[in-house]
Amino acid sequence: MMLINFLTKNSPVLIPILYLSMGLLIPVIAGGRRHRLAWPTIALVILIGLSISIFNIFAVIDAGKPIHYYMGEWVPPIGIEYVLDHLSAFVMFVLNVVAFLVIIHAKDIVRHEMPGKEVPYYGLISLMLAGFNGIVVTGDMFNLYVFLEICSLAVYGLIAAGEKKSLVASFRYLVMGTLGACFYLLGVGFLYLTAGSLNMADMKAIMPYIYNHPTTIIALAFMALGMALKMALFPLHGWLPDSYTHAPSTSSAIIAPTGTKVGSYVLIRILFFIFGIKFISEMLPVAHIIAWMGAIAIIYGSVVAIAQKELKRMLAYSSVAQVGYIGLGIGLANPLGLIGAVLHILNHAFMKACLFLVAGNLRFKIGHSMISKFNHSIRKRMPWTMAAFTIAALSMVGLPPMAGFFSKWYLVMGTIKNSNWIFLAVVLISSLLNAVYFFRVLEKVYMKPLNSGSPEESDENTKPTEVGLQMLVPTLVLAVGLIVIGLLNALIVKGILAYIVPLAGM
Amino acid sequence: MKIVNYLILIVFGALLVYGSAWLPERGNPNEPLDRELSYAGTPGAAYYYIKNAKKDAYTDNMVTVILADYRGYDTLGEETVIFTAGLCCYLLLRQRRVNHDKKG
Amino acid sequence: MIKRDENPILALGGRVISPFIMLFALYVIFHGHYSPGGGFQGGTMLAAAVLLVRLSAGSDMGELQFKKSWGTYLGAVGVLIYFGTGLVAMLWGGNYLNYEYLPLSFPANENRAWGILSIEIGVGLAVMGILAAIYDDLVEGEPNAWNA
Amino acid sequence: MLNYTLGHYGYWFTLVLMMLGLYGMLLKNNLVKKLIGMTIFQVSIILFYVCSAVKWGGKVPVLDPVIGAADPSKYINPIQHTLMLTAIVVGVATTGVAFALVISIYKRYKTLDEVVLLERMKNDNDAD
Repeated sequence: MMLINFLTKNSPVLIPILYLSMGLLIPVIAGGRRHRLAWPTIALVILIGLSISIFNIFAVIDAGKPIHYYMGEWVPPIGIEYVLDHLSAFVMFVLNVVAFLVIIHAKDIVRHEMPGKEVPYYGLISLMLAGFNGIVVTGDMFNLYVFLEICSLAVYGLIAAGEKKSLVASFRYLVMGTLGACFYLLGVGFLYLTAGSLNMADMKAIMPYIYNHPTTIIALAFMALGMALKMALFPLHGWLPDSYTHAPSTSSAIIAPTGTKVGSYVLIRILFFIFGIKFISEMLPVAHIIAWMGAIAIIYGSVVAIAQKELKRMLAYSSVAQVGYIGLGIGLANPLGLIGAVLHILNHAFMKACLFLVAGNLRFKIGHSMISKFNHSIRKRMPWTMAAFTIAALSMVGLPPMAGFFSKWYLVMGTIKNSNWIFLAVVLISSLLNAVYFFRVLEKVYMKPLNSGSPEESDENTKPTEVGLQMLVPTLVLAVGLIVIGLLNALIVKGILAYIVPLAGM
Repeated sequence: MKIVNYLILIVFGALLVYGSAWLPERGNPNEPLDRELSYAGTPGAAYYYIKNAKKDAYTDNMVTVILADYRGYDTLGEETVIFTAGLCCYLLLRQRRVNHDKKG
Repeated sequence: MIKRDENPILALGGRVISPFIMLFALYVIFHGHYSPGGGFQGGTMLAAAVLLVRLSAGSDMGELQFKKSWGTYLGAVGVLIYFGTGLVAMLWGGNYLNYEYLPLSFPANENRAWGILSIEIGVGLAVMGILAAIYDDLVEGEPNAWNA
Repeated sequence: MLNYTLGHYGYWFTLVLMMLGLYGMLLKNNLVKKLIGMTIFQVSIILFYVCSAVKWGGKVPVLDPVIGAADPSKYINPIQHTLMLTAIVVGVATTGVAFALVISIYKRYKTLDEVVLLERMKNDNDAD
């Protein structure tokens, strides 16, 4: 009973401080010779975090309105507040569930790829999750910057731990990411000097009074620019493909589904929850620009992905395209587009995590993930992994029972509502392009009969060498999750996402 | 590529000059960030801090009070940032201490 | 390695000045309530004192003063002091970081002053430990063959 | 006009610094020079905040028993100073990680010039 009381009172703050403290404690608990303790600790911690995030969702649905938590009991314009509303509870749940599955998968592969580095690696993962969750739940603009830097620094480290070229990729990401964070900070500065407040809700209340002020426009421009850099929206995506390609398998599997999503989440917060929909469509057509950038990103990312020879690099460019969908949904600035964007955050997190786990499995067992070297023996050697890949690929293309179809459906409805036929065409064409680059892989794996007599089909090469259960189960859970999300999508939209629309002032 | 970068630089500069021309005057205590109440009628943070820091926390230095109490959570984040940097350097650079001992 | 000439003035001077810097750093931390100063500033000076010995008298001498392996642990301990102060307040019934609820028998505002002092110490230790650890890691990762 | 200049000249200097920093980040080839640009950019933002905190005739935000806390216009705005203490630490941390990366890159490729670096990475590709 006391535990329940404690939980209900403090639930918004528990997840960030849990990860934060464990990030500090892992080097202490697992220091020296006890490095084998690192993985069980982090898995347990993320399990607890996941349970609390599920509890949070029910708490928010029960309350029916945002839950506020005041740090040190200082009421907002004075202190920092945490806001748990439907949007943040939902995104938090997505982050934690993906992180949990990826970490279950990570045990052997991290030991294989980074022997002797497990302790700082898992510590950084914990700190990265603290940063992500803190960003999602905070209601203060400067606090957001601090947590943005926590997760960014952790991500630079996680990427740089990879193969040979990861260092340069990470350095480039560091320069771009710092630039983005600085732009954000500059935007907050302009806004603070104009309005005199750092709290998001307070800022929204002040917004009508500084509506015509030029500095407000500049602030919006800088903040949106910074976040577009962080979420890798089209012309600013330069850091993304290299980072995701050369990072360790676990890092790409955990960063690709979560990192860019948090950027888009912050963009939603800035555009709809600070500036409001009227400002972003009248004073500075930021929404319009973002929608166009998203549309270009969808086409560009898909086309470039077709030309890639390496599976992880192809997935990275496909991430650029998928971020484009989210940008497009945000930029439509109507309820259907917003629902589509938020639903796509969930779907894309599951799809990308599943695909990157498949790439990790392939690297672990076959030793490479070059598409050109794929052949049909893989389907014999790793039947379950390839089944998961197929489901995720079909979902990316957008076939009806899978999750990917429904977010695209909402986006399509949104474009129709705005009667913007170019965007409609873009979404439809992109499905075709997605089909091209995924079926290219599927064709190599499935389309040739076995035993055609070539030397590579000796018994050696076609013996089943499926990965262990610990790596297989998370991959399959994610794949099955895609179907389940697809079937339950009406429930998700009605139960949670529909509440976001009035909160965003639409 | 260089031309694009110069272009970015010029656009950025133009934005900054345009924005800064309209910033509130420095040194004027009647600007919105120093007022008792903001435009919307919510309490202004700076005004409140200066007035009540001593009363609330029994400490003369207002910056300390804000840093550690009113906005203490930021400072916790700040410490975590620097700890993250430490862990990053550990991950990237630290050789296994076992080898180190053998050498010495 | 870069060749280093033994210079007695540097080696001795650094070792003599270092404790005084530390003393002043402690003053900066503990007097942060009444004058400009505080945990971060003091912690940086503590780290500077440690690094001064390492730079002037070499790593071996620095090891005697502050062991390489301590840095990360000290940093974790420092942040945990901060974190723990907030957590204690939370477990005793307040919100996170509400020092009013710390189990001390003072009036509320003095409780806050003590809470602030506790976290300033935590910040100081954390900054000192981590800055020293970063320096050590950078030196350890430095390529050995600069002239090659 | 004089008032306007007095009220804004501080910002202009920080703008010049920002442009310098951005120039270093975007147009320099050497990785360390890029980092120097990055640091200048961060510091210029810190200066931007701090110089907006001033009040003519205001004192440092430490309570002076002679003046008392009755009139807040006697003290300069303490918020920006607090925020920038945090931002300074963030900057230090970023620089630390960046130098760790630079050292690792130098160890691996024996160069810090971006053009040469790209060439050597390309050669690696061919070797694979």
